Amino acid sequence: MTNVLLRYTNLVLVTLFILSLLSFILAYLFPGEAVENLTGLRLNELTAMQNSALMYSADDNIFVQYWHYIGELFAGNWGVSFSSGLPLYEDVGHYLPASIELSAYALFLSFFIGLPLGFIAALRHHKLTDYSLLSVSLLGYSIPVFWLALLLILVFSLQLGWFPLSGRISLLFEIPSITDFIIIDILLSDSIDKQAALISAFRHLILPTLSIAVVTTTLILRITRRSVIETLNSEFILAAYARGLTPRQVLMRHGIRNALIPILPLLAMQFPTLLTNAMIVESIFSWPGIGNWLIQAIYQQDYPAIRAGMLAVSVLVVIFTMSIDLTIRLTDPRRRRAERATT
Amino acid sequence: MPQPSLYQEEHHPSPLQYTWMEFKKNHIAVAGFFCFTFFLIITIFCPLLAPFDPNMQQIGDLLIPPSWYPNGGISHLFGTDALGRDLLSRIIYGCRMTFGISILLVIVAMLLGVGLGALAGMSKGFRSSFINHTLDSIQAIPTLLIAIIIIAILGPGLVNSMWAIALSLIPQFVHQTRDFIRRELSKEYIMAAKLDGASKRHIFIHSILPNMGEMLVVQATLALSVSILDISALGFLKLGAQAPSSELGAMLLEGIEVAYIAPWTIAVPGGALFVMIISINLVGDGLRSALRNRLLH
Amino acid sequence: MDLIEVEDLTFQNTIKSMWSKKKITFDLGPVSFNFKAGETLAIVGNNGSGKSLLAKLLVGLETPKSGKIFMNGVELNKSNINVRCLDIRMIFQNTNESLNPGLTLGTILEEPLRLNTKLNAQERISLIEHTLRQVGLMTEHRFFYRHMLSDGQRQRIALARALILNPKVIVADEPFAALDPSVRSQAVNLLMKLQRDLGLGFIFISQNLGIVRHISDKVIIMKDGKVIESGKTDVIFNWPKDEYTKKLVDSHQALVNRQNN
Amino acid sequence: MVLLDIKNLTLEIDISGGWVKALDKINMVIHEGQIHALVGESGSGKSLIVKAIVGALPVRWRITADRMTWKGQNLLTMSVKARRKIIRKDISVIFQNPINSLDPLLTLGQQLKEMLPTDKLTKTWFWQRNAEKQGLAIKLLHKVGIKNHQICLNSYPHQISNDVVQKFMIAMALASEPKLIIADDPTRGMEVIAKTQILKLLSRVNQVRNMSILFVSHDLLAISNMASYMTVLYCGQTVESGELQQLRKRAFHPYTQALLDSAPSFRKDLPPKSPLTSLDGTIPTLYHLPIGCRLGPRCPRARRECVAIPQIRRVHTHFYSCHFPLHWKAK
Amino acid sequence: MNILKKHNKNTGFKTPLIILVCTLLCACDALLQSKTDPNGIIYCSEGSPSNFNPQLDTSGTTVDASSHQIYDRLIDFDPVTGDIVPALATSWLVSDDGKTYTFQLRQEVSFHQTQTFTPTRFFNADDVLFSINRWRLVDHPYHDISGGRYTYTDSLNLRGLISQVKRINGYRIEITLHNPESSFLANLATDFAVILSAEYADKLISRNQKELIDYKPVGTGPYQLASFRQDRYIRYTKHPEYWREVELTDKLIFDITPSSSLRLAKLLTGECDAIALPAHSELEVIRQQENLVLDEKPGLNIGFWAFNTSKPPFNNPQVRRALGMAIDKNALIEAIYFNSAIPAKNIVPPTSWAFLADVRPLSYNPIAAIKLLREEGIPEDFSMTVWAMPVQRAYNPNAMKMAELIQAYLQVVGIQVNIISYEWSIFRERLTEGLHDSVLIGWSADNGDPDNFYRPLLSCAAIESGTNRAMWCSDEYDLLINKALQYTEISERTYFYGKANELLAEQLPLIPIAHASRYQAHRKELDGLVINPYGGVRFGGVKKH
Repeated sequence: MTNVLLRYTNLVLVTLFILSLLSFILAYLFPGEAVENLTGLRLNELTAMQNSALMYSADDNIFVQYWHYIGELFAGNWGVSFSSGLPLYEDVGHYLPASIELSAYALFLSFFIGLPLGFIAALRHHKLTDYSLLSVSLLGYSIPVFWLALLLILVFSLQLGWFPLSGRISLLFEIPSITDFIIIDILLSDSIDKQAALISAFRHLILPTLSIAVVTTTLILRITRRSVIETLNSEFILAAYARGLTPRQVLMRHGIRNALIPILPLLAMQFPTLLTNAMIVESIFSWPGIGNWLIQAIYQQDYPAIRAGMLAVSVLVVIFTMSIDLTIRLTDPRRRRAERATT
Repeated sequence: MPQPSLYQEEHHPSPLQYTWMEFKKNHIAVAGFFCFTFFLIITIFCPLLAPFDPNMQQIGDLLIPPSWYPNGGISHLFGTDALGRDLLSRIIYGCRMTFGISILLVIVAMLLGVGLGALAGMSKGFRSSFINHTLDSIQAIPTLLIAIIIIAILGPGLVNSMWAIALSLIPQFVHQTRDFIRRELSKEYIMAAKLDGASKRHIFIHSILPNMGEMLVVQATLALSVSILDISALGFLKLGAQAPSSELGAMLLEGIEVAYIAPWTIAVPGGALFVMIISINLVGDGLRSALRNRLLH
Repeated sequence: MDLIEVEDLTFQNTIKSMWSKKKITFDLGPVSFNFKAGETLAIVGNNGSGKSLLAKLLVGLETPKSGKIFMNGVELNKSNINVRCLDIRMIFQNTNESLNPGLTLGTILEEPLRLNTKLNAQERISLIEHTLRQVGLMTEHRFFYRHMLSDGQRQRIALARALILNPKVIVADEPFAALDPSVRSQAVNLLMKLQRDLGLGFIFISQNLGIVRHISDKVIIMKDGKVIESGKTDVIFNWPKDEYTKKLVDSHQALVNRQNN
Repeated sequence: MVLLDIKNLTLEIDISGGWVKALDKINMVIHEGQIHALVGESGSGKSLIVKAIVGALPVRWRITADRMTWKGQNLLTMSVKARRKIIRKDISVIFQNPINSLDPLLTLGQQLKEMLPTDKLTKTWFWQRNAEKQGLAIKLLHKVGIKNHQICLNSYPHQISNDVVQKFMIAMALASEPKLIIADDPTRGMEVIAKTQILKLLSRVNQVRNMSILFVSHDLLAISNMASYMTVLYCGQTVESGELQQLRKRAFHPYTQALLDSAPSFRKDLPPKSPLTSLDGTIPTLYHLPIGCRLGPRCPRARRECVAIPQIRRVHTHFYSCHFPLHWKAK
Repeated sequence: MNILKKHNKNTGFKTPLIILVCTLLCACDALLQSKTDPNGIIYCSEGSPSNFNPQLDTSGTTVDASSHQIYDRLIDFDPVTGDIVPALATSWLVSDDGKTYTFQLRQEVSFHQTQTFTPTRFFNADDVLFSINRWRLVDHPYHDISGGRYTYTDSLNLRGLISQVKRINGYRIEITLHNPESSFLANLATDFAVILSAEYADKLISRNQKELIDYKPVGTGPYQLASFRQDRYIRYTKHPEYWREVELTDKLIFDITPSSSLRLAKLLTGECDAIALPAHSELEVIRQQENLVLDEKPGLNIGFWAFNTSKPPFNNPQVRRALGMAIDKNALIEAIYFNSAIPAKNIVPPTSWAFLADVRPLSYNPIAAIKLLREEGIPEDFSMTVWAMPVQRAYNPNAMKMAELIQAYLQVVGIQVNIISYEWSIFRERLTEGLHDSVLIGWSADNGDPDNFYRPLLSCAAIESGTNRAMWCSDEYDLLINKALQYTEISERTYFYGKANELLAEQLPLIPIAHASRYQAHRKELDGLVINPYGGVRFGGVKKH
């Protein structure tokens, strides 16, 4: 147990090291001066504020520079953005939660819809329900997410006028940002019209969440279906029937747990895809998340922002994937004693 | 010795033929396959098929609706866009752009991925774990982010976005190849080949590679749909193919501007993209289940 | 002269765990035995007793820690790996897995020829066809794939693959375990016939004491990597010395006797 | 008393290309306290019979039978629920692959307790019940000869060696104190010593508790060790059935004889290294079943008449279906 | 398996599913019905301002976000008639020689009170002095803050024009010019001549935070800045003590939405009350909507294609002429402006009195263009860049598309065109550096005086200040337009501008393409929003029902 934890910590550390190295090297790969890309300050500003040049010890060799860079990263000093001049650490801290919020809701929605539907499809294998669910899911994951988002806007915003099409909440509400998760912030704030604000926030959430969730839901549905079918065809399930257990007992005691365990690692693998979709959807719905922010940064050639954003997002993904992996490792007795962590 | 086999006259298909036979039973998948072939033909012969030059602007024919609209004309089957370019021709060339480049990318990624995967799978110790760790780190970065980084370094453009997508496709091939090789290496037929005195290279080329074909095809269809989605998404976000190009995602973006007065400018490219990906997914699904059925028997 | 002579062969397998400094070791041997051409040696023991490992040591899949293997008086080591390839061949327990599913049987059989001989394509084909007939298959089987054959036929192909290089010794790891009784007899007969015809030395590992008793000249009983008892089949089955051997023979005898009374 | 009575059980399954009779008119009767052996090679359909009895076959397969009764109740016509109840209470199955037939995510203890019938528990509160269950589980393990019960109960299936799991499976089968234990090739791939232990255990269960056992295997050595009555199957057809002693002494069917001959231990007179008698050819697959007597192409005595399905013939308790039986003068 | 299949109807997930669907439906119902947004106006603007001081930036985005919201000027244009009317100055006097201007200032005008600054006094002459001297005096403590470039005033060389700004008393101020200039008053009324708070500036000096003056602005305008997030929004709150008696809403929000179709979408869904720059292609859609209002006014603007005349071969007027003949202006207008613009002959629109009708416009003639190009030695495979601005402007709603069309036209005459576009601020930065061959850009007038076109666009001084995109410097031209300024009589000025027009038609440093109408779309509920004649949106007095 401690062994596994230790190994995972180590693995995370190695991966994080590689990522931090990558983000450091990026500063050199991006056009322009590396020091500018690392600090976000222009050269002329740097001379005005000598300490920045010292900060990254530009004259020392590259290892010393990297060491200082890491130190600054941990100190929360990620440099400033070229375009807005704001500290990146705060910017990322502001935009990342919005993305996490959106992806998390989409993920939850997908789970709530995808898992039961996957089970239903599997239980009615080779029946009409199964086929129709399967074809719908095929449509679902074949649709380009940006096109889907456009169609949703076209139908639900423009034609029917049900939902707004941009932002997190009507801008007329001023919600002080404490956690930067809008729903939590609304609940924390002492704004007079909490209810109206909440409703506004939910209305803004629906379309983007839906656009992301469609792909994820279909993926979950298909993965669940496959896994359940395979589990139900496995010997021990047949054995359980042969022992005279009722279908409900078999499903509840043996089926679900065994079917779910192979699903989780597959889902962890889909997480980067989910984030990619979230980033695209964000830029369509003007959702103030990290994806939108990064894409804007590209347009504005804001290299420090890209560097910081990349680091933040990939670290998030690594930690998320690893924790899922670890959870599986700890819940699945078969894998507890397995040798390696990644492979 | 008497005759051991009693069913000589029967036709015994090779594994590949067997998979194909299983595949043919699935009619929807076959339909998808025809669709796929159709797109392939369009991709190869598009200069012959397109009625107009995709970038020819006919100022007199701005925003002509598709032929099924009451005021549409037959000369432009899918209508024209805001610059008077024939949408049908643009779609045809767009298929070449999006579909053709995706195929190219998948092939490149597959070659590199299989090479690296073979290296990782056939070797042990540090080299293998180094490749693993690096790839795991790359895989943790969402495709779009990789694309953003590469585009930030090289600047926006179709070619640069192709690099990004190829790079993001490679890890899955490496993983699959490596896992496959690992799985196969523990099988006894590899041991038998070793006993024949075969070298590692020989084992990989003569023993493992012949069995990998189907896995690669299935993986390639997956990668293909991912690659199409990515290319068009990058085009749509103005990070990939740029405006005058007829890449489907970029066309969609151009269409948004006139979406209110000319909805077909987003419906047609989006639809083409949708059908393309569906057909690929159908083929991929069909292949996978055919393979599963074959292995079951 | 002995065809194979093994002297104090030992092997140690250590799995080092990177994190917990624990070491899991498995020691094999020392093992010594010898047998002549045309003789059959059976290795008996429970799972994890190191039977398969011994087989792998003999064919050169693993390198021993110490000890020597002589074949016709010549020591086998890394330098003459080719000799070993040609002269000691192995048949695996799971014939289904030991054949490459993606290749035709002809290609599978051609592989050892291409790697170890200088025959041209025509000669290779004729040798393959000859060997196929030798194991009781037909020349057309050259174009077949693994999945088209039955278990018994696969066993024959595995045998053909071993025979094609004209070896002196065949090492077989549980060759009959996966076969059904009616087919198993065929395989046993075939092996005995080939041994008679070609003068092969035959080492086989088995759990089935009935067959061991029937076809082997010598027996080695193994437990936890150690040789417990070895000697002539007759002697061991009738007058077992070691406690474990006794138990083994008694168990078998109990099955046989009960149905005879 | 007759527990299980099967008459003309036929099972058709659809494989690509049409319906195939995987089981063709199988007959079998199991009496109380009897050990009935079901012998057949792979593809003979013995596992299918087991599954047909416990009702674990895919629904789209077609099962027909003139009679398939448990203590007089028709298994085929009764409701699924009632059938399940019978299985839960009276029939236990031991599968050939013990590790795969256990849930890999639950400890052996949890799975064993699940099988304990609730009506046997006397306590009301769940903690009392838990303790009681634990006690019962330990008792069961002791019965099958597992001494370190604590380790066993707390382990997951993959952590335990094969023969211990098989013993555990027997313990699970005994948990509901059934009338019939179906042992589907329980000794497959086992070493001699472990095999003898399992066989002894089963025999003891039969003797002490008067439980009937349907012993399914192709290992004639094991079967002849304990069974009293034997049914031989070949490719889904009943070939011969009767008292074991009778069959061994005087098998009528060439296939039965070949099976008996294939085990060298059966014949004391056999000199070492002498060729064994064997049937030529291989077992046909479901796709290529011959017409008529399915042994036909391999049978040394086959003649033209063998393309017709042979009728079942009877000599006392000895049934066989062959046109040209052994030890039987030609007509 | 079979047991399961027969019975899963009882075991299924139906009940929880139904409950789930029901809750979802209920939630949806609640979400769809209520629309109780707090009171405020949302305006969808097209981009982020680079700062909140229009002195520094001529970009319409900055002007929209600051000039009329945060600040006031000494004098204003009447939004309807375009006449000069009093604002912070209640009256003014011009001396007979036209060199001295005296302004009487308004009393009891208060500045914004922000979180960091509380004004202690009303607006007075010190503030005017500070505001003008900031750009006028190079050694002013605030001159170099935020880059120190005062685009508009520099391009008109106002610094050179003013000899003295004198405070006569607290509420009277006197400005003396070196020589009379007829457009001076109009220039003081433009969006760029805003009045900042001198007290706030002093405070910032004492806190050593001088740069905040342009980012956390304090003015006298109807709204004060509450918060700003780059590329997302600008929040304003009502200035409670605004001196004008107009209606104000509590909150004014600029929702920054660069995409024009998204702006329209938001207008349709009611997420915006008004939008900036409706796309010309979508005007028809807006007109058809019953709850939307589309205001239209002929625009005082010019969209043009400027050549970088500092680079060969574009320094050759014949080459420029040939390129001009290679494109079909009318087709461009149809494709880009959707016929909501008129083709341009001069750089001033026909509504201006400086318009010269009998200039012969370049006609579309690719054959002549090819001939001319060959004569001037332009090779067959010549390639050039056309820079297209990434943003939408009234004078050019889609420069990218126009560039693509031009690309196609020039292909015909054998010229390869590379289209180049950067993010807007980078784009302008690089334009000022003169990296382009040619650029598609334009100009909107800030006041009614034609000088507002002639000088900023093409005078030599404007190269330095970065509004002369053609990098064109002609002494003859400068002389003409300076002459025109010295007269106050329109007829005399017309003469000089006419000469300038002729010169331009001959030299063609830029090819005028179109004068577009200006549009503003808003929802019916919004009342009081009018199109300013000279750019800049104004929310003082706008009310939502």
